[in-house]
Amino acid sequence: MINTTLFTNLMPSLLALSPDTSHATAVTEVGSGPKWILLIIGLPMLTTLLCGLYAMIGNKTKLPAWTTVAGAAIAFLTTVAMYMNFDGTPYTVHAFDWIQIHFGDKSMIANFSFYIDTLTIYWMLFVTGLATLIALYASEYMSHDVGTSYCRFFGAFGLFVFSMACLVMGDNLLMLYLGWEGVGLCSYLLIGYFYKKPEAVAAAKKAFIVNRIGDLGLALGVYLTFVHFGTLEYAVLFSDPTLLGYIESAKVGNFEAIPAIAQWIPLLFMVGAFGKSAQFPLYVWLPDAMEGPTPVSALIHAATMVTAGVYLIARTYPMFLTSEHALPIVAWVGTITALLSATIAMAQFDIKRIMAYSTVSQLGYMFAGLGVLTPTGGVYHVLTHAFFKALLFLCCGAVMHGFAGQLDLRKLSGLRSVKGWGIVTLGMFIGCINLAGVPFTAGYFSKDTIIAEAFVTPGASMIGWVLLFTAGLTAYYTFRVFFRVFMGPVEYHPGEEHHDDGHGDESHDFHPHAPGWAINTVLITLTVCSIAASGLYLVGGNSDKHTKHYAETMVMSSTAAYASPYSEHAIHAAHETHDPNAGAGPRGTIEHPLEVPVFGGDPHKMMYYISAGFGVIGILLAALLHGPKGWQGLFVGGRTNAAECRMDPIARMCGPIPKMAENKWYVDEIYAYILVTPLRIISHIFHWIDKLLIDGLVNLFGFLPRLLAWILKPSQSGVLQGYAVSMAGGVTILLLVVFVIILQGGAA
Amino acid sequence: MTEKLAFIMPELILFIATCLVMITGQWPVRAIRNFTPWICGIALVLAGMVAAMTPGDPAALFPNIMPYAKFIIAAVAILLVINLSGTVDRELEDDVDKGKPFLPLRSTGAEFYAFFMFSITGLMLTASADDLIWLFLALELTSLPTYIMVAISTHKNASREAAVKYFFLGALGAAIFLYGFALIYGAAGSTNLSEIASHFADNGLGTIGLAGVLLALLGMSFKIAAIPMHFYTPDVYQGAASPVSAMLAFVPKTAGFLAIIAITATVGWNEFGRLPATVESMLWIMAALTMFVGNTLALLQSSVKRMLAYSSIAHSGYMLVGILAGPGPDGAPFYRNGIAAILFYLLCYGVMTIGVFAVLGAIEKRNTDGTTSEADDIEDLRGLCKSHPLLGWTVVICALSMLGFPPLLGFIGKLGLFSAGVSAGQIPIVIILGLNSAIAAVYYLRLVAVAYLDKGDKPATVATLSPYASRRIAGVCSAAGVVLLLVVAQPLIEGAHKAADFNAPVPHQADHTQQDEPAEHALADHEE
Amino acid sequence: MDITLAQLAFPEAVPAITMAHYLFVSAAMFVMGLIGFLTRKNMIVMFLCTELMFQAAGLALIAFGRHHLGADGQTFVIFVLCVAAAEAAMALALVVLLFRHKETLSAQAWKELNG
Amino acid sequence: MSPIWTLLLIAIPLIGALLVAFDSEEGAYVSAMRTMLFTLIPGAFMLWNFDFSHGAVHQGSASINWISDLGLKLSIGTDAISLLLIILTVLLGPIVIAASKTAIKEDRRKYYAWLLVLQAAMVGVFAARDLMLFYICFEFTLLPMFILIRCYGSTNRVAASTKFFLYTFTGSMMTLAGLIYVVYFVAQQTGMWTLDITTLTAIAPRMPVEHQAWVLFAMLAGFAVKVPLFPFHTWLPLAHTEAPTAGSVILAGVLLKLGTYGILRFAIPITPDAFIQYAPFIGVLSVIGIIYAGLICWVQEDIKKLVAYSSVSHLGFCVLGLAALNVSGLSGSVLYMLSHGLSTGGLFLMIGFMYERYHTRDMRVVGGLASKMPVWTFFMVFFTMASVGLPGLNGFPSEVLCLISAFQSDASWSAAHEAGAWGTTLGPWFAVFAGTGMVIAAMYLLIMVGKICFGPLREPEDHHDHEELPTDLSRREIWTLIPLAVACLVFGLKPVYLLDAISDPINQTVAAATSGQQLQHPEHHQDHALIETHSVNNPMTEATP
Repeated sequence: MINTTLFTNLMPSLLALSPDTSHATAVTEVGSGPKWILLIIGLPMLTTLLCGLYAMIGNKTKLPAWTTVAGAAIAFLTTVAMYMNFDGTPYTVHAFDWIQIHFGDKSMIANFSFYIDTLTIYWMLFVTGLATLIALYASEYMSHDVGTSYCRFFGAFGLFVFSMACLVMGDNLLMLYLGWEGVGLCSYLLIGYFYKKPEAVAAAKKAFIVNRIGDLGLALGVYLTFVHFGTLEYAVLFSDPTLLGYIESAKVGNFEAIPAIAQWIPLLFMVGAFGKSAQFPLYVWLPDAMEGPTPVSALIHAATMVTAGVYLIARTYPMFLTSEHALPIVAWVGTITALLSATIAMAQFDIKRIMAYSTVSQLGYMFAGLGVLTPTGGVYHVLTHAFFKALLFLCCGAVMHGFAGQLDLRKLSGLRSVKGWGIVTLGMFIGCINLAGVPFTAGYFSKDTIIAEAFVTPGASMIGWVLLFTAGLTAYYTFRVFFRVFMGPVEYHPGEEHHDDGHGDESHDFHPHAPGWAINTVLITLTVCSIAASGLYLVGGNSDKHTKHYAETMVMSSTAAYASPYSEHAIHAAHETHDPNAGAGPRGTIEHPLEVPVFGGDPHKMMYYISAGFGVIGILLAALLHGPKGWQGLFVGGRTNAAECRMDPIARMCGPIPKMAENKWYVDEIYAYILVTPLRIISHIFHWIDKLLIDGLVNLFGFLPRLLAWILKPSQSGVLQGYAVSMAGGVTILLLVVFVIILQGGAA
Repeated sequence: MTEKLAFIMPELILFIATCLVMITGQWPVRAIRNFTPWICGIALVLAGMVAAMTPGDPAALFPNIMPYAKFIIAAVAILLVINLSGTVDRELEDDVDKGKPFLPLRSTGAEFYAFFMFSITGLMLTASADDLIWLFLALELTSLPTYIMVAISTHKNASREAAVKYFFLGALGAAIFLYGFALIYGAAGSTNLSEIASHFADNGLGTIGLAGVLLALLGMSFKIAAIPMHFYTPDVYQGAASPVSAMLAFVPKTAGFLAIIAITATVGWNEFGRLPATVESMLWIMAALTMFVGNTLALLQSSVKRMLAYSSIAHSGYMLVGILAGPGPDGAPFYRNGIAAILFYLLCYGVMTIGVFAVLGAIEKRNTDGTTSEADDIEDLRGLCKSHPLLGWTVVICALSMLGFPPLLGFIGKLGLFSAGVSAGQIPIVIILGLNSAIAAVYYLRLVAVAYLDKGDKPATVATLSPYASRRIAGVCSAAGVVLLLVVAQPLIEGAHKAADFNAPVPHQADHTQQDEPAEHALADHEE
Repeated sequence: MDITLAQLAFPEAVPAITMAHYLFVSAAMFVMGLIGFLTRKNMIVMFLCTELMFQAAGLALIAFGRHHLGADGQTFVIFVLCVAAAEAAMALALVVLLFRHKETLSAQAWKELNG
Repeated sequence: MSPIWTLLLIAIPLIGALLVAFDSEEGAYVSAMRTMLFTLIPGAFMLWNFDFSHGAVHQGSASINWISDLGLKLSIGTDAISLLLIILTVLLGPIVIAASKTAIKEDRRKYYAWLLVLQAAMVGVFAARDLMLFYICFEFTLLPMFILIRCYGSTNRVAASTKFFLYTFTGSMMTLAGLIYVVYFVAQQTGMWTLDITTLTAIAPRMPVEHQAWVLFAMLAGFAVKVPLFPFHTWLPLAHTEAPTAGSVILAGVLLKLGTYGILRFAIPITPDAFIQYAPFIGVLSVIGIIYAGLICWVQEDIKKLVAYSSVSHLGFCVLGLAALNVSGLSGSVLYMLSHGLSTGGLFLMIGFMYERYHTRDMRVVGGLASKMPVWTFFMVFFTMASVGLPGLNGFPSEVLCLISAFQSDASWSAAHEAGAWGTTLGPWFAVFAGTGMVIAAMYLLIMVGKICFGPLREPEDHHDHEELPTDLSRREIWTLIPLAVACLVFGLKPVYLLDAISDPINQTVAAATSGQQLQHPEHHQDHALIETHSVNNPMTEATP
């Protein structure tokens, strides 16, 4: 279904607008960077160890939380400081040697050292920032099991920040892999936090194993990179003449010049990215991962870890350019994932799961963006999504926390009118409009960049349409949640609490306890951030990099500094530098600007209106079908209670489809049937082969002497004459043998 | 002729001792009777020392084999004496204790020790045999007494049955190799081994010669308990008292191998160190089958003596590899010299196997009715390391050594055979040897496990000590030997190597072309 | 002096009695002894058969000795006879011993030890 | 470095064994422990005095003639690789003793005495510079382990011990024949019957390749069984399951490594051409082993059997690295030899501690222990992650190197890049299929942890609380585990120490082994390692025509 030859007509004119592709060579000597940067790595690890210590001395206070918050905060400040005195040339910071082998005159070096460039900084800023906020949030959210588990939670939390930092900052692919596996471990530990719940354990296992499949791809890619390019370090790799040569030949579309191995590497990376970022077909683990505590879902499974795949592709973008099929596949897989999970999200009732599927869907957008040659769009969307999705999750968490684990949107309604839930409602609203792509929100801008590029990228307009449609669906299911849970008549039923905190299930006089100061602070902060994120679209341009906004600047001065000649970036550059030959490559040969008119205009402008339209339609639809009477439902809704709404009859009309969507199109079941069960059968077969055939053969050989003995035993009859006969017979036989040998001329 | 007396000094000493023993053995005075084994021991020590000093016979095919062979024979024979002493006349002596008079007619002590000494004498004579007649007589002198010893070793029918089987089949074997000798004599026209050898070297083994050699080898396979004449072994070992079985395991085997070495030496190994294809192929088959038959049948045994009998068959198979390898070219190093390997292995085997037999003799099974009877079933050894640690460890050490478990004595011996076989290019048979060691591991491990490791499901009837302290001593001595000989292995191996250097008969036409030529010319000149 | 097996097997009709005849007779004796030993149950007869085999060897020795015009053959035979005598004595002793415990001379009677 | 330390490492346990044997039944544990702790001192001195800058030189050499007619010498000496393996052995010593304190209730003297003897034998294997001394120690390790399993194992111990002994013994008999043939060949070439390993490895490669092939198979017969390489592995799960905890730990930690060590020290240097010729065959076997054993682990209910099969699967990586026969591969597999014992040994300890409390290994009966034994669970998860090959822990670097080596070893696209990295021809598919082992390992190990640690608590119904043992790990048990855990971390975070230490000997081995190929590959000629190896490694080349 993935038409990989789609972009072949694009690639020839692929233009590398990278003012500093040479930046990698400009790295000052390895390990030159200031050591204090290591705080970003060290502090989270330290907090982990401290939490372990607390657990050992049986601490029963919130100390672990404060330690972690402090650690993350300082890490964040350090990152900011790092950002502040970053002078544009990447550098590396050396911690200690890790793996080094030398053969002949070559050597394989993977040190514990860190590569700092704009992409790294960009990522670390929101990783550490969100980590700080969410740790603060968790300090209250997890308060009900203060004690060993509390330490366990924050220990894993700190370990996660550490691993994420290694993943993002590592200066070689093995370090990236270390972080990659590290975050996998942490997500395993945190999903399985409620280890008494079989579902939680199963989910954790599933997450780790599915990720491991992706990791295999990544690992093989890393090894191939080393085997082919002879290095693992970014600094060397991205300035490797071989690689640059490949890119040159990719620009003119002659992929025959690029060896197959080099083209395989990005495909393998891609598999890894799909695993970690929950793309089709490896996305199945993410929804189940919601078994973990909500802060975990917010931080790991919405904001940071799942964007590692995007980071990987962005980081190794040059290598992706050298493959004929990698980027198209990325684009299509992203698109399909976006659509598929959006459809599933529409039919879910568990609001946290809805958010989970929307995460998968948004990640799909990011991949599509990377695939249609706008790393800028993808990376920008990462940032905006990080904020508003974290916000949304934390709001859901607040609801879950306050209503004894109730997450079913059919059992909650009109929370905005419940006392003490204003901030939550506000946060939820801001998050929803971002996610729905309401005009002038951050989500709106970042999404548009991607869709627009999809339209201008020749052959990818189909992707554009699908993404647009998905945008509509997104708006619908987002506001479906909002209208049903926060608007309308006040009505709520407490959920059955799985982790035993103070208030059990007394449904008659159930008092939801409103979020406390910590949660509220965090929500407010995130709300502000989400709004502010849209501002980043307007500021931070950089004229000599021909960039218009912050994210673009950050990307365009990193290793991902590539863009399609049709991209807004390219055109902008063309306008700024008025010569038609701005940048290098064949673009100069084409006459004037490369605007591809879509709907009779520059798509980058048009898209503002179109996608906004889709968004609004989606919201109105949600209001109509799920909204309550009156202004709360934008005067179109008609819902009077929590349970039923106008959607239900329509759903019934649609026959089995909603059911199938609610059951995630049975993807898990299909996997179970086509993968797990056969493997298990094979394993059993192997087990039996091992028992019967192989061990059987061994035992048979062990038995042969005994068999021979049983055959020979009668010869020892104990009868004198019998012995005599055997002896005489033996003598005769031996003599005959010799006689035969003589006849055959064996005799000397 | 008299100069040959120098070679048989040890035998003469033993002979004198034998005469003494015959008298003291049934002396009315208990003390003197009890002194009899001491006489044997002293004589053996003397004989051993003399043997170590006696010169080699430069004319013989193996000029230096005598001193070494006789020395190890004496050494092992001392163990045997310790082990054998007091085997017979037990009831008689008990009666004497009860005050009954000593009846010389009922006593068998004298002949028992005398026969033992005769047998050892014969064995030593085999070592120094340089003539077919001598060889024949020596072999018979070695084996005839053992028939009687088996018969009188106990008062059970088993011993008599063992004796009759042993005797009749022995006679059959003797007849066969005697006929072989006759044919060899017929082919070579001389009974002197060196002359036979040079005759064969000159004008090849004729048909008759070949037939003679083959028949002789087949006949002597009875003595070493090898295919096709091994059938008697388990029955005889089981029937005889364990000290006698121990003796049977060493004495006739050694005699047989010395004889086989002598006979194959007359045929000679060619410049590639190979026997004539005919002889080689027959010995090859014998070796392979012997190992397999011995080891596999041993797996089924619950009687330790039978097990050891089969293992003795298997060990003959191992040693035949050495015959196949042969002494190698002139001045071949030890690792190439199969004969040296055999001579060393004979010593190792004697020590190891006597150890286990001695322990078997040193304990008795306690029956349910309170009486005790000879320990033979493997269950009787259960938990021996707990009940009688010294004896138990003797079994463990000797069994492991027989299994060829490094670094014990058996392993060193086997190493010699391995290296000789490999360097003689006999790799297939060496691999068979390896496989068989693995098979053998099964039943030796059973010995180890029973004696040392396994508790056993039912409360095992712990064996009691038998009244023969000497056997305990013999056992412990041989166990000590297995360990201590490792330290002095180097001189022993050197000795074996020296003993096994083979002065191959040079074909006459060959040495015509050699340095004798000018001398004859000179002679011729004188006459003219 | 080289006598091939073929000559042994098919002695052409010759006036004089040659080496081959002696050997043939001795071989015949040997085989008869062997067959007797294998077939007869009576221990004494069995022993006599071994004696027959011994004497076959003796005959061969004498013939060879004559053929080589040497005394070795005869000497050997003397010794063989002595050994045979010794064995005979032992055989009788054994047979008597056994007969005392089982009233039979059959070799089949003794087969407790087996396996 | 003076040989005295090595000698002490062999002597102290033997003396200690005697003392223990004649000690009281109660004092056995203490005196055994004391002895093992004593061995740490010479071990430390060895490590301290070893000159790693000449890691390939055998230091602390000493030699006594034993049976010169058979060339038997008692000659010892350690290069970097054997030194590290010896240190590993010495470190495991006290741990296994400590692990047996409560597990072994009767016949303590015999138990500890044989453990000490085993210790001496294992050190002997690694320290031996004389072929027969190596073989003697190699074989001798069988007996103590046989006794440990036979006397202190669980229900099916007799069958397990017998199979273990016979299978390995049969194999090593073939090995003996092969080795003796090598010695004979060298004797023909040089005119002297020597068992000195250096000489042998210098001369033996002159064997024609078809002889080499036979010798190689003879050696593999012994070593592959020991490793164990598929399909010669069936003794291992049985032996592991039945053995006492200490036995399993030593088996996984050191004894299995004897096989790979043998391949590294004998098969590769003595028969390089044949090894290169048959490397794909060996590689295929190891890859099959990785996947096959991994999948079998998945369906095990007996947790100990699961871990046992997992070490079959893991050792597959080790052999794969050897089969690649390039620097990264050999480094990887030596690293694997060192690190596999820690994680798998740790797992066996965990299982042992659980078994002492619940007397079952069936994961259907017992599970969900996290709520009852948090500390135990922590270590369990830790060692599991180490086995999974989590970066930062010991399993990872070796696994990476082994897989990379498989890629590299395909000359067609690697020779251009790594001089001297070129080995046999395995190629990418080996790496890809072996790589699936990572996924499978994660699968079965996490399923194991999920069953045994997490989920609702399951205990055998007849389970009454442990008599002398606390519910969770006792202090002694924790201190048994901590050294292993620390070692896992150190190996995972600073493998560079080990890699630097072993790089000399490995470069030499590779250069010597692939020198035949190097000649065909002119670009490898300027490889300095190669040239110096020729001078260092072949003293005999000038001596003999």
